[in-house]
Amino acid sequence: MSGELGVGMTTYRDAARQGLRAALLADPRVFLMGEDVGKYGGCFAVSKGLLQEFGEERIRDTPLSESAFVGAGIGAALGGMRPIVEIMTVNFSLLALDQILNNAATLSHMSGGQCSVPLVIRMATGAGRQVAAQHSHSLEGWYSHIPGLRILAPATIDDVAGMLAPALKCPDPVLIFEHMGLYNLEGPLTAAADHVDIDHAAIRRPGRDVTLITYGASLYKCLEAATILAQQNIEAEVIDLRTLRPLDDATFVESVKRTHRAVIVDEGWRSAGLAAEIGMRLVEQAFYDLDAPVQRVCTEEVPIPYAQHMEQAALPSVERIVAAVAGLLPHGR
Amino acid sequence: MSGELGVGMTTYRDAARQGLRAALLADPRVFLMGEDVGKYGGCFAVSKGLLQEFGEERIRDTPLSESAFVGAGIGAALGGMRPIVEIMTVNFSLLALDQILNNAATLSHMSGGQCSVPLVIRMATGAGRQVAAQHSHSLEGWYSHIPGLRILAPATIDDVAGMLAPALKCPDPVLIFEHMGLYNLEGPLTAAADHVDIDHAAIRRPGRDVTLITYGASLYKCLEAATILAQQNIEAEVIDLRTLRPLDDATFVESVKRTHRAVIVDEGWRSAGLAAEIGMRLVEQAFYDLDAPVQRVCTEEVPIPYAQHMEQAALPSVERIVAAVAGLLPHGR
Amino acid sequence: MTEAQLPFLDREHALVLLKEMLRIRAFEDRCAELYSASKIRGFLHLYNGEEAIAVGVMQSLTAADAVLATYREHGHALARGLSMRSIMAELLGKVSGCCRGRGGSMHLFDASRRFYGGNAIVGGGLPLAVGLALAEKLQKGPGIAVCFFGEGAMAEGEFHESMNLAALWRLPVLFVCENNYYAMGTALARSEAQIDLVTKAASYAMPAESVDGMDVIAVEAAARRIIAGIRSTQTPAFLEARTYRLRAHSMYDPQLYRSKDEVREWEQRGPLISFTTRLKGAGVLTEKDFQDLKAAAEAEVEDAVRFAEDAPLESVEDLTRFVYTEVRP
Amino acid sequence: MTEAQLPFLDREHALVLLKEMLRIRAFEDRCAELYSASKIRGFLHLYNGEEAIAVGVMQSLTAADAVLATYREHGHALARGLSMRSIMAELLGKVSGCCRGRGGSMHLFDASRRFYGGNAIVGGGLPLAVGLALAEKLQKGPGIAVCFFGEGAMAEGEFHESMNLAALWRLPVLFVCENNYYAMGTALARSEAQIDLVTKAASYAMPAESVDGMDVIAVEAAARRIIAGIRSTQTPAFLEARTYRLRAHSMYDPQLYRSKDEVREWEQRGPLISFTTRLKGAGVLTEKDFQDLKAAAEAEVEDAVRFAEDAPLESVEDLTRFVYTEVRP
Ligand SMILES: Cc1ncc(C[n+]2csc(CCOP(=O)(O)OP(=O)(O)O)c2C)c(N)n1
Ligand SMILES: Cc1ncc(C[n+]2csc(CCOP(=O)(O)OP(=O)(O)O)c2C)c(N)n1
Ligand SMILES: [Mg+2]
Ligand SMILES: [Mg+2]
Repeated sequence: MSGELGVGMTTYRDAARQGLRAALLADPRVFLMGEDVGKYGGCFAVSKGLLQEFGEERIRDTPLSESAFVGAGIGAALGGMRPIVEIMTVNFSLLALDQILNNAATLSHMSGGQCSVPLVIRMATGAGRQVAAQHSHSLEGWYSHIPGLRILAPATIDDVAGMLAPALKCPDPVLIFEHMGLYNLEGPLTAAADHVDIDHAAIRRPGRDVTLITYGASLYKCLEAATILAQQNIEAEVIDLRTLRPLDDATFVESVKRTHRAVIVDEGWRSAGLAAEIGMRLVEQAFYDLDAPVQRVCTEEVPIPYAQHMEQAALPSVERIVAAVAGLLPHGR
Repeated sequence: MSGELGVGMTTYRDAARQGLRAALLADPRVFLMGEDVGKYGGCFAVSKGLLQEFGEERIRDTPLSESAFVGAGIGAALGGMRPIVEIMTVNFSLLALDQILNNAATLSHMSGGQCSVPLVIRMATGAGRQVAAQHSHSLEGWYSHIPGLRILAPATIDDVAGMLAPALKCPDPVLIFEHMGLYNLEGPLTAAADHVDIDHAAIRRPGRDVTLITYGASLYKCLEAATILAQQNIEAEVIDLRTLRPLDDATFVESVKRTHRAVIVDEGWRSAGLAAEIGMRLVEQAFYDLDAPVQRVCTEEVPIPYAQHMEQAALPSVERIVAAVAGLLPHGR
Repeated sequence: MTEAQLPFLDREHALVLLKEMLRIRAFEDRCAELYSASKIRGFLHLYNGEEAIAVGVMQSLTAADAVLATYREHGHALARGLSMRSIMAELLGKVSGCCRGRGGSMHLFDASRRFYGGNAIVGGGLPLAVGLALAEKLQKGPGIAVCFFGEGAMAEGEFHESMNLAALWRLPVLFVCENNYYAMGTALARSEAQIDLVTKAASYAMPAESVDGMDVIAVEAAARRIIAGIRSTQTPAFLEARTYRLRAHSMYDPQLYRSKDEVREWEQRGPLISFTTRLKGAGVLTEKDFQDLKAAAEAEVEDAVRFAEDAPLESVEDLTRFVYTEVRP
Repeated sequence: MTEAQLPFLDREHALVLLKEMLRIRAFEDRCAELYSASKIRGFLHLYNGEEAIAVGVMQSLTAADAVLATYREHGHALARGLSMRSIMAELLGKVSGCCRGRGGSMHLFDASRRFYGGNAIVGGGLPLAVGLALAEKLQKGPGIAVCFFGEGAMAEGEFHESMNLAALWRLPVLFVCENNYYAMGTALARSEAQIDLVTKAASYAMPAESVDGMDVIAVEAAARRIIAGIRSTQTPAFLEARTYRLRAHSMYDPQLYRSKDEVREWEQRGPLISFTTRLKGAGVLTEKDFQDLKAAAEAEVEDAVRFAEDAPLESVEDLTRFVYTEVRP
C-alpha cells in the first residue's frame, strides 16, 4: 500500500476512510459491507463517497441482520474474498457473536488448518457521547479473551489509516475497534501509515518513573496525565497497546522493569477485563521488579448513564489517572 | 424452601432436578422454559419428569430461538413471573447475548431502579466430553465481566440443589452454570442445601501453605492436587468461589494473607478471563503478603479439540496444578 | 372508512386525538431546538410525521397492557400517559426524569404505566413483549403487550423468532410495524427481498393487515378491531402502519439517501395536516379550536422545559445504585 | 414422476445412487457400534433414513460448488466425495482424519472439495453459505452454495436473516431443509406456528418447493431442476425434503418423545427399502446386485475402520498450531 495513503493534515475519520479507499484500490478481492455504509455514507461518515467511487457491488448496504452479514463475511472470506465487514458499533456485535466466536475464531484450528478466515471486522467502540447504556460499550478488551481473533485498537491517525492493509493481508480474522470519540480528532497523516506494524505496542511517551499502559481514546487521557505529572517531576512512560490480542507483553514488561510501577488505563469494565490481564502478565513476568501493586483505572462497573456528569464519573479521567500514579509515588520523586 | 429438598445419596443431575422441583412447588410464579426441557426431559435429563408433574404451562419446550426465549424470560420477569430459562449449553448462549447484556443486565440501572429482572438462566458449561470446539466453551468467567448479572457456579451436590431458591428470590438476573462433567457425580444431598449462601466463597479444604482458588468442576482437580501435595507435606487450602460475580474477594484475600501463595485454577481461557481478575484482586489487596507471583492454571488458548488426548492437554490437570504449586514452593516446606 | 362506521368518533374524541398528536409534534419540535442548544445530547430520534400511529393504537389500551417501543419513542411515551415533565427532565439528564436522567431520549421507562422502554437495539424489545404477554397468560391477567418497531427491524432474526414464539404459544401480543420506508438511510427495497410486509406474518400463521399510518382514524379503527380480537382469542396479530419520517433519522443525519422533494410530498400527507383538514371539512373543528389546542400543547411543552431546566441532577454518589437491586428479600 | 421423465435415470445411474446410500448406511451403522465400543466419543448424530437427500442433491453439484451441513453430516461428506478413511479417522480422533482429529463427528471439513463443515451450532452454517455464494458472485465464478439444515433451524433468527440476504442480493444459494419432523425431542408442531415450511420462503419472495425426501429419484429430480434454475438465474431457492430420522437424535437420546410404532412405520418408507423395491420391480436390480453393493459398502467401511485404527494421533505439541495461520504473507 506504500504511498497510497495521502499525507497531510486530516481527521481520524478521514484517515479511516483513506485506509478503506486504499484497500479497495489495492485489491479487487476487497469489499465493504455493513449497515448504511453506502447510501448513507456510514453512520459516522467514514465511508462517505465510497459507494460513488466503487459502486454497489463493492460497497454493500446490508439489512439489519448482524448475524447473517457477519457470517456472510466469514463465508466470503472462505470463498476467496477479503471482506471488510462494518458493524456500526460494538454494541450490535453481540448479535453476531456466535458467528465471530464459533465460526470466525474457530474454523482454522478446528479444520486442522484447512480453512483460514481472512476477514476484517471494523466497529466503532467506546463511550463519552451520552448515548447511554446500550450504545456505550467498550468490549474490545472482552473480545481479547477469544483465541483465534486478532484485536486492533487504533488510537492515532496513522494507525487508523494504516492498520487496515496489514489486517487484510493477515489470513486470520481481525477485529478493528475505532473509538467513536476520536473520529473528529485532527492531526497529520504521515508516511509511517504506510508501514504500520500490527504486532507491537508503541511507546508514545518515554518516561522513567511509572508506566501508563493503555489503548484507544484513553491514550489521550494518559498523555494529558503525563504532562500534569511532569510538572510534579514525575516522568510517566505511556504505552499504547495498539494490538489487544495477541498482546505484546514484551514491550510493557520491559518498560515496567525500568519504571517499577504501572497503572493500566482501560475504558472497559474492570472485572475480568483486559486491565486484569495486563496486570497479571506483569505479576507473572515482572513480579520482583514491581515496587508497588499494579493499579487499574477502568470504567466503573455500571451500565453507562446518559447524563453527562454521571457518564463522566463512570469513565476513566485524567484526574483518576494522576491520582493513581500519586498513590504509587506518594512523595513524588 | 427449607425441608423441601429430600436428603440422601444422589447425583449432581438429580440434585439439580430436586432444586427445580422444589422451586416449582414453592412458588406458582416459577416456570421453566428452554429447548427440550419437557418432552425430551432435558438434554442432560435434568428436567426429566417435570413436564408430567407440572404440565405444559409451567414446563415449556421452546423452539430453537435462543434470543427470543431468553428475551421472553426477561419480559416475563418484568411481568411478575419468576422464570427459569434453560439454555441447553453456554455455547448457544452467544445467540442470546444481546438480550442478556443489553436488557437483563441493564434494565434496572438504566430505568433508574424501576425495572428489576428477577430471572434465572441455567446453562451447562465446560469441556472434557470430547464434543469439540463449538460445544466445549467455559464462558462463565467471561460473563462475570458484565455488571448487573450475578453468576453462580455450583460445584457440589448441595450447591446445585440449593442455589436455585436464593437465586429465584434475588430480584436481579442470575446465571447459573452447571458443569457438564459433574452431572454424574454421586454423593449425599444434605440439609445444608436448604440454606445455601449465594454471596460467599467456601473453603473446601483448609491449608496453610498455598491457596488454590477455583470453582466448578476444577474443584475436584484441586482437591486431588491437594491430596497429592499433602503427601509432600504441602498443605493447600482449596477455595471454591461458588459466586463468580459479585466476586467474594474477602475470602480468598484473607486466605492468601495466611498462605502467602496462590494458584488460580480456571477452566476458562487464560487471557482476560476470571483468573486474571482474581490475580489482580490479590495484587491490589494483598501485594505485600505475597511471597511469590500468583500463578494461573487455565485452559490453553485454543478452540477445544475433539481428540481425547488433545482435549485433555488443553484443560487444566491435576499435574499442572501440582507443578504450579511446586514452582511456588520449590523446596517443599 | 366513513365516520359513520366509527362509533368512537365524536367531536370530543376527535379533539382528543388531535390534541395528543399536537402535543407530540410540539414536544418533538422543541426537542430539536434543545438539541441545537446542546441541552439535549447523545442520540435524538424524532417522531414527526408518525404521530398518528402511537396515538391511534394507544386509544384501545388499558392500564393492564404493556407497551414497548424503540429509541424513537417520545410519542409513545406521551401517548401512554407519561408526564411531559418527566420525559423532558429525562432528556435534559435530570434526576427528576422518568429514569433519573440515566436513560435519556432512547430509554424512557415508566413501570407504573407498564411502559417498558425505549430500547436502542433494533428488535431488542420484541422478545420482551412476548415475555410480558406470556406473564399475562400464565397469570391469567387481562393485559396484552404491544410493541412498536420500524420496518428495518423486520430483517433481524429477533423479529422472526419473536413472531413465531408469540404465535406458537398463542400469546396476546400486537406487533406494530411503523413502516416509514427507511432504516436510517436504507430504503425498504434495499433491505427486504419481500417488501410487502404483511405477507411475512403468514410464516407464523398470524393475522396481519396494513393501514395508512398517516390517518389517525384509520389507525385507531384498525387497532381497535385487532386488539379486540387479540383480547378475545388470546392470540397475536401484526399491524403494518405505513408512514414517513419527516425529519432526519437522528440529529446527525445529512439525509443523502432521499430527496427534498420526496420529503415535501410526504409532508403534505402528514397526519396533522390531513386530520385537521378533514375535521375542518366535517365541521367539527374551527381554526380557533386548532390554535387553542396548539397553544395548549406549546404551553405544556414550555412548562415541561422549565421544570426540566430547574430540576436537579442526580448525585454522582448514586452512580452505582440499581446495578443490583438494593433490597434483597 | 415416472422414470421416463427422468433422462438421467438409467441403470448405471440408479446403481450409483443406491451404492451411495448403502455406503452411508453401512458407515452409520458401523459408527453406532464404534460408539458403543467407546472408539467414537462425544456427540454422534447419525443420518439413517435421510440418505436420499444428501445423495439426491449432490448429483447436480460440481467441484466449483460449496457445500455446508450440520453436525449430522457424515452422509453429506461421503456423498460429496470425502474419503471414508479420512472421515473414519476423524471420528477416531486421529491425525489422518480430515481435520487432524480435532473436529470429530460434528466437524468434517475438506477445503479441497469445498466442503465447509460440519457446524454444531444450529443455523450457524447458513450465513456462511450466503457468503460463499456472494464470493462466487463477486468473482463471477461458476459455483453455487448449498446448505443443508434441519427443520428445527428454521426457528432460528439466522435462518430468516440468511434467507433474506440471499434473496435480496440475488445469490446462488440452495437452502435444503431436511425436515425429519423432530428437533431433538421437539416435534415440528411444537416449534413452528406454521408447519407448512415452504410458505416461509414467501417472506423472501424466494421460490420454494417440497419433495419426498425418502425418494432419492424425486430428490434428485427436484434438485436438478432447482439447481439448474439457480445457476441460470443466479438467485436462491428453498427445498424442503420430508424425511425421518430412523435412529435416536444422538447416542444419548432415550427417545421419550416418539413411539416405537411411529419409528417402525417410517422404517418401512425408508429410502433404501423403497428404492430397492422399486428398482427390483422395474427389473433393473437383482438381489445379487444389491448384496454385492452392500458387501462392497461394508468392505469399504471395514477398510476405513482398519485405516483409522492404525492411524497415529496428532502430537500434543501441535495443540496450538492453526489457532492463527502459520505463515503471514
Ligand atoms: C441491532 C442494531 N443494529 C443497528 C442499530 C443502529 N440503528 C439505529 S436505528 C437504525 C435504523 C432502524 O430503522 P427502522 O427499524 O426502520 O426504524 P426507524 O428508525 O425508521 O423508526 C439503525 C440501523 C441499532 N440500534 N441496533
Ligand atoms: C443454536 C443451537 N441451539 C441448540 C443446539 C442443540 N441441538 C443440537 S441438534 C438440535 C436439534 C436440531 O434439530 P433440527 O434442526 O431439526 O435437525 P436434526 O437434528 O433433526 O437433523 C438441538 C436443539 C445447538 N446445537 N445449537
Ligand atoms: Mg424505518
Ligand atoms: Mg429435525
